[in-house]
Amino acid sequence: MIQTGAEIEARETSGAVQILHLRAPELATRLSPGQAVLIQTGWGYDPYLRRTFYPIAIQEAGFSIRLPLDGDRGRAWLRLARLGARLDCLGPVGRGFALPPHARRILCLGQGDAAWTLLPLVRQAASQGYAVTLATETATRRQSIPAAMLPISVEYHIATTDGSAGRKGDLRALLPELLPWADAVIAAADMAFYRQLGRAIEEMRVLLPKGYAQALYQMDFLCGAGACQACAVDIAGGRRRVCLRGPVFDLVDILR
Amino acid sequence: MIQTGAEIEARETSGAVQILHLRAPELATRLSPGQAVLIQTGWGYDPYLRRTFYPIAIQEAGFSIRLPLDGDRGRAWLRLARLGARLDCLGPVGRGFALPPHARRILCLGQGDAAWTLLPLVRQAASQGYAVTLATETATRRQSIPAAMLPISVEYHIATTDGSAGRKGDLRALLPELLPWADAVIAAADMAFYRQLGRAIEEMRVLLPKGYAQALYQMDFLCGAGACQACAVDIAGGRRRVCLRGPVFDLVDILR
Amino acid sequence: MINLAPHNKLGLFIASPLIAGSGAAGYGDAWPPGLTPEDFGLLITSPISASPHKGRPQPRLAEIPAGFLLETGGHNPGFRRVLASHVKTWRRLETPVVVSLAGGEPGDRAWMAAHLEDIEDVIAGIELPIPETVNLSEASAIIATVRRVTPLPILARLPLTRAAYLARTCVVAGADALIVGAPPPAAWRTGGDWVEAPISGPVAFPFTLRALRQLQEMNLDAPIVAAGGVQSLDDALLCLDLGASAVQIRSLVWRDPAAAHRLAMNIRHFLPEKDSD
Amino acid sequence: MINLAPHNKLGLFIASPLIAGSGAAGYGDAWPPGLTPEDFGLLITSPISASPHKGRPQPRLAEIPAGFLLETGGHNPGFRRVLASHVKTWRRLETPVVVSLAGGEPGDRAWMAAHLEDIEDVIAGIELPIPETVNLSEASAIIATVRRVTPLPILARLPLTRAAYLARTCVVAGADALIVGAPPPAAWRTGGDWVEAPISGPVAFPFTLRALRQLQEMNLDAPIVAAGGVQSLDDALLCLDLGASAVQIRSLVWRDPAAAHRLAMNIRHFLPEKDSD
Ligand SMILES: Cc1cc2nc3c(=O)[nH]c(=O)nc-3n(C[C@H](O)[C@H](O)[C@H](O)COP(=O)(O)OP(=O)(O)OC[C@H]3O[C@@H](n4cnc5c(N)ncnc54)[C@H](O)[C@@H]3O)c2cc1C
Ligand SMILES: Cc1cc2nc3c(=O)[nH]c(=O)nc-3n(C[C@H](O)[C@H](O)[C@H](O)COP(=O)(O)OP(=O)(O)OC[C@H]3O[C@@H](n4cnc5c(N)ncnc54)[C@H](O)[C@@H]3O)c2cc1C
Ligand SMILES: Cc1cc2nc3c(=O)[nH]c(=O)nc-3n(C[C@H](O)[C@H](O)[C@H](O)COP(=O)(O)O)c2cc1C
Ligand SMILES: Cc1cc2nc3c(=O)[nH]c(=O)nc-3n(C[C@H](O)[C@H](O)[C@H](O)COP(=O)(O)O)c2cc1C
Ligand code: FES
Ligand code: FES
Repeated sequence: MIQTGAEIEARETSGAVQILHLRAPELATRLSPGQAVLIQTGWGYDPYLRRTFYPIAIQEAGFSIRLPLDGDRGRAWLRLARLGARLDCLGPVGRGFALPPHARRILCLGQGDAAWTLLPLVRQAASQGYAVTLATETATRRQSIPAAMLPISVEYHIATTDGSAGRKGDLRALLPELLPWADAVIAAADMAFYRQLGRAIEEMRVLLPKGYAQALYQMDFLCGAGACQACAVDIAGGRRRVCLRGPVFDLVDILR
Repeated sequence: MIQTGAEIEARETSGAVQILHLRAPELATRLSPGQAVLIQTGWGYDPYLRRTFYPIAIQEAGFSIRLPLDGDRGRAWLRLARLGARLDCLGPVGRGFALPPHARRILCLGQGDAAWTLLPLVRQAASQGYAVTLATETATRRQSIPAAMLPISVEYHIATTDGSAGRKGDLRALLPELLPWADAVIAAADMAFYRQLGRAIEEMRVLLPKGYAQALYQMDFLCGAGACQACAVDIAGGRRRVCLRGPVFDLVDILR
Repeated sequence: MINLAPHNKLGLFIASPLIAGSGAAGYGDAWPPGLTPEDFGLLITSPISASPHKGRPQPRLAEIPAGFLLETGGHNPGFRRVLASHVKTWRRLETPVVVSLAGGEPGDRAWMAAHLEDIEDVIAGIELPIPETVNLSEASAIIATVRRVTPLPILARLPLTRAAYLARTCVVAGADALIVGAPPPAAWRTGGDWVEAPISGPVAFPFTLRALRQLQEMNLDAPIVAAGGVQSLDDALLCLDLGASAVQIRSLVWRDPAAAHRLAMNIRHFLPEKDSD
Repeated sequence: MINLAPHNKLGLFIASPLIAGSGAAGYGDAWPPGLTPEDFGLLITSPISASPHKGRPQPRLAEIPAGFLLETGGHNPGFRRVLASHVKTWRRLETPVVVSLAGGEPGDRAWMAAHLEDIEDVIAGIELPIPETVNLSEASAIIATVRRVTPLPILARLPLTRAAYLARTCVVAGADALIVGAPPPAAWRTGGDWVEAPISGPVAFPFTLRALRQLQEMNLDAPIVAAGGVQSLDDALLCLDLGASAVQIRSLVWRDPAAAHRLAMNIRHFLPEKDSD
């Protein structure tokens, strides 16, 4: 983890959502998909806590973060920050996704806004020659990742709650079709889905082995360094600091 | 007093000093020279207190404020605010200068940054046909009011502490020359100067009558409405709320 | 109507759960623009002492992170002059007025409370600020001595960090309602001088929440007024949710009268049912 | 060198007046980027209890205006495991380590203090957090029971709002230095849940200043460590100016390690002369 400045190089707006492209070469070279970056917002002392971001793109000299419109005054400050402004970043926090060396077919499962955190991993896997399938579930078409943002080789399945794109319903419905194909699973969703996923894998493969599925336990960090204990949750057989052990865990550890 | 929005229409930068021109027709029509406007800064709750400004220009549909560079985070926010942004204003606060009806020759005396607060009065007096002399004292030439900002009919004397413009020294040195001419005095300075001014007037005219000199007691306000008692000072024979009785007082009241 | 003194024969009925806290509008004579007495269910005066106090010289105000300190040093014209100047105004107001009685010499508060008898028709109640460092018997004595001399409803304003500790004693001693309360004191340097006063502004709200939660668990048989740092409708509703019958504002009145007025308009839709009659 | 325990035979000598407050770097094993033990004159561990504590489940963190609340619920691996895991590290550090002993069953702290004897060469002292609501005899007892079993310097951490009230009693009971101190507790709602904890961050600093001013007037014969909300060199110097011998940081270490490092570099130039030797 380092503390470094990141310059706002470009801002993309799509509806109420902003994507900021940040230049931070030192940080970018250290950053893996699934790791977090803690960004200071505001001038002065309010808000005091850094905002936690899971980058949606990682390049050689920078990374990108996504800012949906919400009531948070820290993110509101970022939405208004000028191009060229330097943001104070702490990162990378924790352990990210690790592409399983012996797998060839990777199934990525993303739910809601968390789906976007899979993008760097999807791109990395595709560029390294893995066969990648991405399946996402969002409330409506608007929240879903545009196909154009994906490498051409990626197979893409969409489910939307309102049926405005892809299959109407949730991710679960896609599992019977996709799981048998995959020899590794990468997920970014909520606990309820992780439990369903665990069960579905057990049904299909009799048991859920370690190393088969990785899942992002998304949360906000204070120090990101293991000191403050703010991020301790019951996971991996104990009350663990997510900033040290996670935020990416083996699905087996998340479920027990 | 009203609470109203003021739009940042233009920004002038001169060295480290900014001047903001604000559009606020409702407030502008109520505003007299010497009165204050309380402006909310920042988003959210920090800083919490409004910043107090004594406008340096008042037009039909707006007014202007001056922002020297300092460490204050409220004013820093204003320096960075975008054109078109709407500022939340409370004002006018208190009583301003009143051009004495029976006087013809008005001497305006300004010290340091406070000198700028005399500008609206100087312009008003000149436009109403008074003979106006403005004398200011600043540390260096940079802080002094450019002659080009004054109506052409105004006689302008400068003193600077470092001698970089006008007479080297302080305002006091100009008094023997200017006071005999004036039949009314308007001042914006510190207490030490007000005491000197009182003495100088007494020397010249035997006594300091009520109605001869007005002086600005410059301070920051919280409510500006007489409720909070934050602005009480020993003045005019008692401990008075400056936002109700001032900020412009008869010099007699300031000195006793 | 909400009754803030249900066990008092006189009762203290307020038409809105929003209260203009001590000093928010001076003695009812200093209204920031856009605000009127009708915005509030109750108006509490600045604290009054038996004899006049000049208060402290400048500086009185210091800004702290997310708030400020205001140390007036008890500046007030004294009991007789306040009544002489303001009773007429209070009589005309539709909004009930509560008089805040500051401490001083022993017996001062009782003396003032007794003299309020003459204008009992004008005054809806008495606020007694309980100092930061009293013990239980001192708190009890402050209330009991006033209780003895007046039938008027008594609102005890408790220090927030010690509200749970002092609350039951104050109710037993005769307080009809509890104002929860006074934020903890702090200090800040401004220029070369120091200002020392209870924290004001948003910075106070987390202390108010903690005290309300503590009192909620105590099931006191007295209405509670939430005070300290309330800035928005959300803040106010959270207080009502935590068992407060009314909510008091002051900093907001001074800093943003328009926001205070909006709050006054909106909160009327959320009268807590359990306390209305 | 500053001696934080001038009346103790062992003394507690620190080379910089900047202290890493309880938990700032865990047990000396969790250093935010760019910070090392050398940045600090002293390192205080997270509070340790006699038996392990899981602490509280999520949420533990809530943001408040200009600060935050962190409620870990006393999460720690327990006395034996902390020593087993970390004594080796402490032995290697150039920076002295003070062990913070949390409460628990009566006798727990004395038991732990007594067991620190075996590693007296590794430990520079003991921090005893004094709870928010103790009375004088309870405060006295907390310190005296530990004083009885160990010669190690004792640093008593006092609640800020009651520091002046408790200070002399703690010194008389055997505290070598006073940490001033623990900010007052408050509450905030996050999601549907509540977090209740002492305020942290800049919001705490005005309370620290008030307590320091109160203690300055008391002329206690014990060094004072300022703690609570310190964010900058200016803040730290103001504390030293008010009589503190050292300054403790924690929130700053977590939020902005680079600023903490700058503070560490700059403060060395301002060693208070009266306490050096
Ligand atoms: C100049 C001065 C400054 C002071 N400054 C402060 C200050 O800053 N902060 C401060 O807090 N005090 C301060 N005090 C002390 C304060 O005034 C009281 O002395 C203190 O609160 C004692 O209260 P008490 O006598 O009612 O406690 P007691 O009633 O005597 O309490 C004694 C015991 O009763 C028990 N007890 C008390 N209340 C309860 C309860 N609610 N539930 C169960 N058991 C209970 C406790 O176990 C306690 O140990 C100061 C006093 C003075 C004179
Ligand atoms: C469950 C519980 C919750 C509590 N919560 C709180 C709380 O939130 N906040 C809180 O403050 N207390 C709280 N208390 C009370 C606290 O624990 C003590 O009871 C209280 O501080 C009494 O202190 P004491 O007995 O030392 O006071 P005493 O020593 O008994 O004080 C009695 C008298 O001595 C005098 N005195 C005391 N100190 C001084 C001094 N420094 N200078 C001059 N005269 C002095 C005072 O005049 C006072 O009236 C709580 C107690 C319990 C049991
Ligand atoms: C210096 C000072 C003096 C105060 N005096 C009183 C008082 O005597 N009575 C009272 O009810 N409240 C008093 N208050 C509290 C306010 O009246 C108000 O109810 C409370 O601060 C509400 O919080 P807010 O200002 O954040 O809205 C005082 C506050 C300060 C800062
Ligand atoms: C939940 C919580 C627990 C704390 N426990 C201790 C403690 O046991 N001992 C201690 O000295 N300080 C403790 N502190 C205070 C910090 O260690 C630190 O010294 C102090 O908060 C300094 O203020 P800062 O965090 O604003 O820098 C605690 C603070 C919080 C919020
Ligand atoms: S965020 Fe501080 S320990 Fe994990
Ligand atoms: S600023 Fe509030 S009374 Fe003058």
